[in-house]
Amino acid sequence: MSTSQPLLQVRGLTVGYGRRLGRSSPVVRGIDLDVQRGEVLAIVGESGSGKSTAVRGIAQLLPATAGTVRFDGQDLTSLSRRELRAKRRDLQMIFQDPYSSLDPAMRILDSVGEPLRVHTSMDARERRTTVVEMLQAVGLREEHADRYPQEFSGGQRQRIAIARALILRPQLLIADEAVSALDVSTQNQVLRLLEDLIAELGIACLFITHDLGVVRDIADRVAVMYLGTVVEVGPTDEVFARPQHPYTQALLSAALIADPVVQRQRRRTKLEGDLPDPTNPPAGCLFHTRCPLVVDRCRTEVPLQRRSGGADVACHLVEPDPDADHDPADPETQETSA
Amino acid sequence: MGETLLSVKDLSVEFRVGGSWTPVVTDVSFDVARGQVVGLVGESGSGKSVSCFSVLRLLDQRVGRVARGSIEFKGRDLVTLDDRALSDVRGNEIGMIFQEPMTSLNPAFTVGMQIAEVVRRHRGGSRSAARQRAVEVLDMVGIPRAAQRIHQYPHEFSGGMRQRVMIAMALAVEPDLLIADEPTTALDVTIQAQILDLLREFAADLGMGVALVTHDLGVVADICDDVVVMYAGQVVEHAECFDLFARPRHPYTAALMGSMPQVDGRGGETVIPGHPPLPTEYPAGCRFAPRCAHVRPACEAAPIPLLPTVTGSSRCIRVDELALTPSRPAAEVAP
Amino acid sequence: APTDAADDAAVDTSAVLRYAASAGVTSFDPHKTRSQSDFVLLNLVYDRLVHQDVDGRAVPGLAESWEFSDDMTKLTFTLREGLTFGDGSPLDAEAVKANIDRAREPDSVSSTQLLAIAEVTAVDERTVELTLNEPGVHLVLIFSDLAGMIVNPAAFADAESLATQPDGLGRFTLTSQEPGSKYVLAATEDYWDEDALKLAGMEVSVQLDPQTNINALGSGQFECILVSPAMIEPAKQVPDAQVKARTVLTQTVFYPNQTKSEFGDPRVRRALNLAIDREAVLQAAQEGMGEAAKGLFPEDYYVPNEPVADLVTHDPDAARALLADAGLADGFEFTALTLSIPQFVTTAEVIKDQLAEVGVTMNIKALPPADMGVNFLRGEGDASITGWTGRPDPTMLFAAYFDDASPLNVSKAEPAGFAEALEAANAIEDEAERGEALAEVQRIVLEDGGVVPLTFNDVGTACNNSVVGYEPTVVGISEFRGVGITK
Amino acid sequence: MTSGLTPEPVTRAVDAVEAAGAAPAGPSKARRSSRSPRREFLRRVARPWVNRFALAVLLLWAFVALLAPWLAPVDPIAQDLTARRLPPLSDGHLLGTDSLGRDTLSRLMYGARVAAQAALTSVAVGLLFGVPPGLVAGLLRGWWDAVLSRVADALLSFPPLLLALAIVGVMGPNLTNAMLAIGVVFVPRFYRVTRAATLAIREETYIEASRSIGTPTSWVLRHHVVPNVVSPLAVQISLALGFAILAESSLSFLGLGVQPPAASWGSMLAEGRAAWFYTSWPVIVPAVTIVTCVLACNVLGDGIADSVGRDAGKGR
Amino acid sequence: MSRGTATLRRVLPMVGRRLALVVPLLAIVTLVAFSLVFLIPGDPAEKVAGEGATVAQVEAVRVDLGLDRPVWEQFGSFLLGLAQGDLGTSYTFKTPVLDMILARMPVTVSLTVVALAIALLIGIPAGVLAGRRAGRWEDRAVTVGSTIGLATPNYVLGLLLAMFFGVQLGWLPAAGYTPLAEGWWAWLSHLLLPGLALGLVAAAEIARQLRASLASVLQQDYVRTALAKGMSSRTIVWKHALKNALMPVVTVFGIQVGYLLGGTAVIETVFGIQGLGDFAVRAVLAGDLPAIQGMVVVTVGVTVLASLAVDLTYGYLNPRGEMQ
Ligand SMILES: Nc1ncnc2c1ncn2[C@@H]1O[C@H](COP(=O)(O)OP(=O)(O)OP(=O)(O)O)[C@@H](O)[C@H]1O
Ligand SMILES: Nc1ncnc2c1ncn2[C@@H]1O[C@H](COP(=O)(O)OP(=O)(O)OP(=O)(O)O)[C@@H](O)[C@H]1O
Ligand SMILES: [Mg+2]
Ligand SMILES: [Mg+2]
Ligand code: NI
Repeated sequence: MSTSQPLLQVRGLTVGYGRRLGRSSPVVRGIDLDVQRGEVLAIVGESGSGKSTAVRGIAQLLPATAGTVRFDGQDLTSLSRRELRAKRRDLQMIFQDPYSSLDPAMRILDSVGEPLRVHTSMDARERRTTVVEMLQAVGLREEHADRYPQEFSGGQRQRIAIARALILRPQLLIADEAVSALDVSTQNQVLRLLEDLIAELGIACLFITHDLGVVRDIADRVAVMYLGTVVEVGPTDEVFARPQHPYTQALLSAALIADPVVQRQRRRTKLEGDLPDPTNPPAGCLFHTRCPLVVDRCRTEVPLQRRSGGADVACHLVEPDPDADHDPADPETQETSA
Repeated sequence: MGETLLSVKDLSVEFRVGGSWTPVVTDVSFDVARGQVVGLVGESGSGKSVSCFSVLRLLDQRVGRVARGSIEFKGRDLVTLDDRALSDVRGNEIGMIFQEPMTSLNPAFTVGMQIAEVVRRHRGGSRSAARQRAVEVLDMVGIPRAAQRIHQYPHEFSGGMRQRVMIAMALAVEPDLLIADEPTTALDVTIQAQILDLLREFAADLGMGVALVTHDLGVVADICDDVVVMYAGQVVEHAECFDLFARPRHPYTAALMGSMPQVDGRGGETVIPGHPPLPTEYPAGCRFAPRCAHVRPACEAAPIPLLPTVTGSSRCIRVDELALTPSRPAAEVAP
Repeated sequence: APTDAADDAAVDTSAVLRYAASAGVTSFDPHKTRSQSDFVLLNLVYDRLVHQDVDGRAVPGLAESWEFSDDMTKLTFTLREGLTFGDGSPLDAEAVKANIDRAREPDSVSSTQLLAIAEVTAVDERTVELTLNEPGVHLVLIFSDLAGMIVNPAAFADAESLATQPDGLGRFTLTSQEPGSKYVLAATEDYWDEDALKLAGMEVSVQLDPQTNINALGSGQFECILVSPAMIEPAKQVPDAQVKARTVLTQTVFYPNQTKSEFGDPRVRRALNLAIDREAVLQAAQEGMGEAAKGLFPEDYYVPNEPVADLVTHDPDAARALLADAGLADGFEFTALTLSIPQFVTTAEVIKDQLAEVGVTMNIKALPPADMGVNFLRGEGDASITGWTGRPDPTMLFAAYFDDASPLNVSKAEPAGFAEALEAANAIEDEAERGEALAEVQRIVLEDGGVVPLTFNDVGTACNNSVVGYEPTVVGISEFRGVGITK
Repeated sequence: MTSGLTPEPVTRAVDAVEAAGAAPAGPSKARRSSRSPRREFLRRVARPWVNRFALAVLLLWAFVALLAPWLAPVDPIAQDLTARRLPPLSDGHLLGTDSLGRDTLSRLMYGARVAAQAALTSVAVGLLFGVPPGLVAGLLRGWWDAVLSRVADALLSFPPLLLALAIVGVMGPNLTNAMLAIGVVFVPRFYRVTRAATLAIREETYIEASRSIGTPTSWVLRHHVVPNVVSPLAVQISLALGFAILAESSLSFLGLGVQPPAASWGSMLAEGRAAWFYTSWPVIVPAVTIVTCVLACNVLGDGIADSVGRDAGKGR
Repeated sequence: MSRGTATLRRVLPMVGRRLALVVPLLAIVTLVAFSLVFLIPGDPAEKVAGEGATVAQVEAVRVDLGLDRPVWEQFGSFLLGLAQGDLGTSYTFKTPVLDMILARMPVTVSLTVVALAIALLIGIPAGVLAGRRAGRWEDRAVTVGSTIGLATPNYVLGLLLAMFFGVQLGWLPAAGYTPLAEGWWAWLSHLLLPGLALGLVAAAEIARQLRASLASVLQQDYVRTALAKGMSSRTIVWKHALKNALMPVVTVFGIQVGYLLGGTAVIETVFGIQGLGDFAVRAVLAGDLPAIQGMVVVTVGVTVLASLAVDLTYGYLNPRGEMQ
């Protein structure tokens, strides 16, 4: 296996929510993503842009209507239920809501130990030892194992969730808004903990957030989602310094900097209106209804991703780099290059 | 700045916790003048909302009460005003918008009715005139096709739109003062930008005073003239906006700035250990002392008074000796 | 004729009497109905050939008179003159013949009572002659019952509508009904017996709950209500109302199925007759209203109970001896069905207690009236504790429960000598003499232990004080003849 | 990458956290020991005195029902026709006697057995036929849900007492049929509560979290759904017990329940009613008993609902 | 677009969806009603033929009732009859069941209406009072009252009311029914006591629900908004809060209709009112199968109609248009 082979390779993933009468309306449309081993990839986007849905599709918690999810060389969409269950030990998740992501009826010991019970044959004592070690790793103490989630603050719960996700030493951690619900000071505590742990264990991480500050803080690369599609993906510093897609530009310009001197001099790209209904999206470039730079072509033609200045951008107005030799949207190219 | 509209002095609020009255907010003071935007910042639970609600006496009287202090609005003390007169002030001279746009509108009535209602309550006039006004203000806050949308119900609006409806409702009778309790927290950044622009406009154009509650220093940096930083039910620092960011004079303010990651790469390096105390366990001395990197034994001995600074005040006994600096940009960011 | 006949001047002939009865009508076709209790309403809309006075003696009805031939082979009725049905057709011998013949058809409820009749002949307009194949004194009173109700023969064509629309010659005509719960009746114009009809109409409501009736009488919803023994005392306490009740032929009995449990042995059956303290039953279940049975007839009835005095008495020792004799010294166990009506349930409970004294275990199963009889006859349960409604003639009672051909005879067994004794009694016209003969039938039955008589009921009506002329009848069914309401 | 099961020390992270001074000792409100949510829940239920009182009343009656043969002062069907309709506190009869001179207290105690039996059996029937389909419908949704919910709706549109009446009317009056009939009334109600709770829990993140680590559906059902459905069901069960007692007494009052001479509170009432004009005690005693008992069930149900949260106890 | 048409546009599809649900529901109900046949122990024909009927008579009855035909055929004609509004003929009274039910319908409808009116007139003010003053003595009084009300069997209540007001005081008739045609007071006076006996329990339930929902609605953010707008507390409670608080109550109200209909069985017996409940008890006591089936079908029909009405009200109250 070559080292350039990404740990997670998502191609053309389309996911939707089933409606009562069998009609499934896609909410995530044909997205491509790569996560290399040891890398943190952040996904940002407005509420409703399909971040969580994409993640659910990747983790096979929702069936994909199209596309492939290659994880560690295997296409998860083609696995049987049993194979998939076994595969899950290498792919763990943390969720946004620290209050509902732990079963209130279970002790911390059992919640954190649940992956061990499902995936290993440890006996109760071994499990306890493992859980306690893991709890200590996230800064909790042994006696916390016998308590119930209700007795912990949001930040502590999120630590517990991290312990649970990392206890099996997965290869990939998916964190869906793992710090969004936390208070400023707690958020930073958890962020630092997470950063240290994944660095320590060499875990790759798919980090979903809507907070651009957090992205810059933790991510190696960033993917910007709009209305179920990835409009721009590239190295974080590159994208933040030179955003190419008009939506990325608008998003970044709307982010506030806690320094009035800087902030009050920033230009703001104004976006009109709200996100369109994701189940009934506009034709052509999905962003054209709000894009300040819209041209006629945008209204009819769907832009393909092109490589430009180190990032992949889906916009007609972006000129591709002349030396870009592959189209990341085409799995063939990816495969042959490996 | 214009005349002072609202003057909160030494406000203390108590809540009934397990049978006894516990002080939750102590000695909070701040002023809002015409055309001025005053920011109240602090982490969750620091008493920002409670302070705001006290102004209009919106606390549930069975569990919360103003224990001390005065709240003067245009010369009248709202704490002692009788109910009838107070309800004439509410919504009329002081408008209010809340943190949760999703739940702050009544789901059972149309948006138009909810706006028209406040117009008729305070301005009188016919039903159709009130409806006309509703269309006007909705238009003003940038809701397209306002004439049709007044017939719709809140659930047919997105979060950002609802917050705009709330603002429209508050502005329908052109109040002198607007109290906005975290109006953008639940919204996306692009929508947040729109709402902040709206507030800025109204403050400037109508000469309205705004008390803006937030936990986001970015919002403060963007729009506020004066800033009140709250921690554990107290004002820990009060300063003019630029001055605050240039030179924070309370360790908490500085730590807050350092712990918030910014898009330009600064922030995020400071970890404030532990978490804020609950009202029942406020320390006797400096309430931030247990988490403070600059703590001295004297900090924990006795309550710390607000000490005057150049543009405001700080509740730190080391205010003069500490040289706190905010972090500087660490990376390039698109302008 | 009513004893305290209403003073005509004081009676309001435009008044309507509202009466609370306990059962509705299952069919207005007297020949095809299957329920004895239908008689209450049917007698208001149908007159019978023979009527009864309050003491149960036959008095002229649609027949002015009747007589037996000396050899008891013929019974001749002479009809009242000038009566016409609603459609104008006259009451004549042909009509009566048609009725009696229809009542004799196998699917008629009365057919088994009329087996003594060989043939019916219409002699002339007013004379009907019955040819008998056995002595038939009992027939006279049988014709004062359902069998004697005369329907307009024109209605026979459509039996289905007859079931819901009566067409007779009674005091009242049905103007509207809610089947099963309310019947509104209007007085017939120019009714032949002026003394018997002093009302403009009646409204008969069927009430499920006797308690409610007393409340309703108290708050003025009814002029009269039916009262059963347990309600008599409470009804007396209703202000402005009076209770008129008497001990009637209606009785509570314990009726064993001889084909089940240990009841095939006459000693066992006789033992049960001796094991029961009827006075206690009377007190507990009927608040003492009625009589403890000393035989199958109440004390002042013309059939004497003396001959069975030693058979129907409380003697637990003798009962135990009889049981021991039958090899049941350790007792036995059986199940009795009873009606899910408080009086019967209580009766059963008391009996259960008393039988336990002689070592017999009785289980109780209470069923609604509609189920109980049917289930018992189908073979469920080993005995029934039930009510036997009063019948105008004793023969009807004997034939119904002890004749081996009767469908009501659950064991299909007949005591030896029963048929002969009954035939002998039916040949005697004189009441006192016939009473002696019937007493012999009774002795045969009770000697065999075919039934355990328990109590007779006090039954009657509680009426508010404006009601005059009401007298309870010995048969136990209120006919409201001559009843009026004062102005 | 290491794939061993033995955890490596993750020291740096620990150091980081410790350095940051985090890891507060549990929640700020210091608690001595940790209680399971179930225990915590019971404690919350048992806190208000009314709930404790209600619980005591029910336990008392349960105790009486269980031990009636030993507790009852006399045989409940033993008659004494010389001591009919005695008022309470009469010689040897604490609560007086009925029309047959039977001891009211003893009958009340044996009546408690009938009430308990009726309540428990009918609730068991309701649970047996209501809960599993509710879990299935809530968890699987789709077709199962559509079909089962329609059937439940249909059952639900039968007026409850009438349904019981019809079943008893057709199958014949006895306690077993009455209990079955009342149980049938509960089926759609339990179904609905279970389904609603399951649907709600299904949306909880912890279910998704559990699925994300690869737990099979049966595991999720057993370890996550069932334990969390219990509390909203407890509310319903408590209310159902009260309703069952009421319904059984109504059916017995109409003569469609227990067979004489056995005592049920409803039949005692019916008997007492027949004697109303002589004395009111035979009505008052069972009436008060029924009311307090049902009251206790309802109060407890409310108490549980309050402890579960605002939305749990709906759908009565 | 005016508000009226908007409401209509919202509610109409709901009616459609609701009606679409009613069809399978009624199908199941009829099936259940018909299956009651199979529950009968023994032979219905025997029962109808009556005590002492001969075998031939029983057979005649069997043919007469069509009980000799195969089950599916019986079900077919049951359905066919149902479609034509024919509920069969009562075994005991030889009268079309539908006629009997229709004759009694006005009685029970009157009783139910009076009971519901009483339930609302007592329940809503009590619930509002308690909800508004949650935690105070008014609330406690209402809560205690309604909890006791809910635990009291309605027949006991009926008994006491009849004895006290009917017989002891003689203020109101203790039994019977007078049609509305004979004067509204005569009509109402007969229904007040049974209506109270039935309605008080429903009132207790409504008060409880309303209390709970109003108390929680009054905690909602939008109530705070209204307060901040300067609305008077009367407007807030009776307009803003009540419309929201009534939603769960409306559902309860729908369920209460079913309970009331069931309750009439006992109450009509106790008050000697000859309505549907009384009819049901009679039918049950007599084992009159067609009557029982008819009763079941009709009452379920009424309940379904009631819940349809409830849904419409719900649709009006709740603009989201979700159904419960
Ligand atoms: N269970 C669901 N059923 C149907 N539609 C859903 C469901 N969950 C989400 N959606 C829809 O899918 C779209 C994308 O939702 P998703 O939760 O993936 O967005 P997100 O980017 O994660 O937003 P957020 O930042 O609010 O979490 C939204 O329009 C949402 O309404
Ligand atoms: N109804 C109440 N009863 C008891 N304590 C209360 C109540 N409402 C608020 N508090 C307490 O008052 C303190 C201040 O709360 P407040 O809502 O003002 O915080 P905040 O600064 O607005 O926080 P957030 O950012 O979460 O809105 C908190 O500790 C909270 O626990
Ligand atoms: Mg999300
Ligand atoms: Mg707040
Ligand atoms: Ni390779």
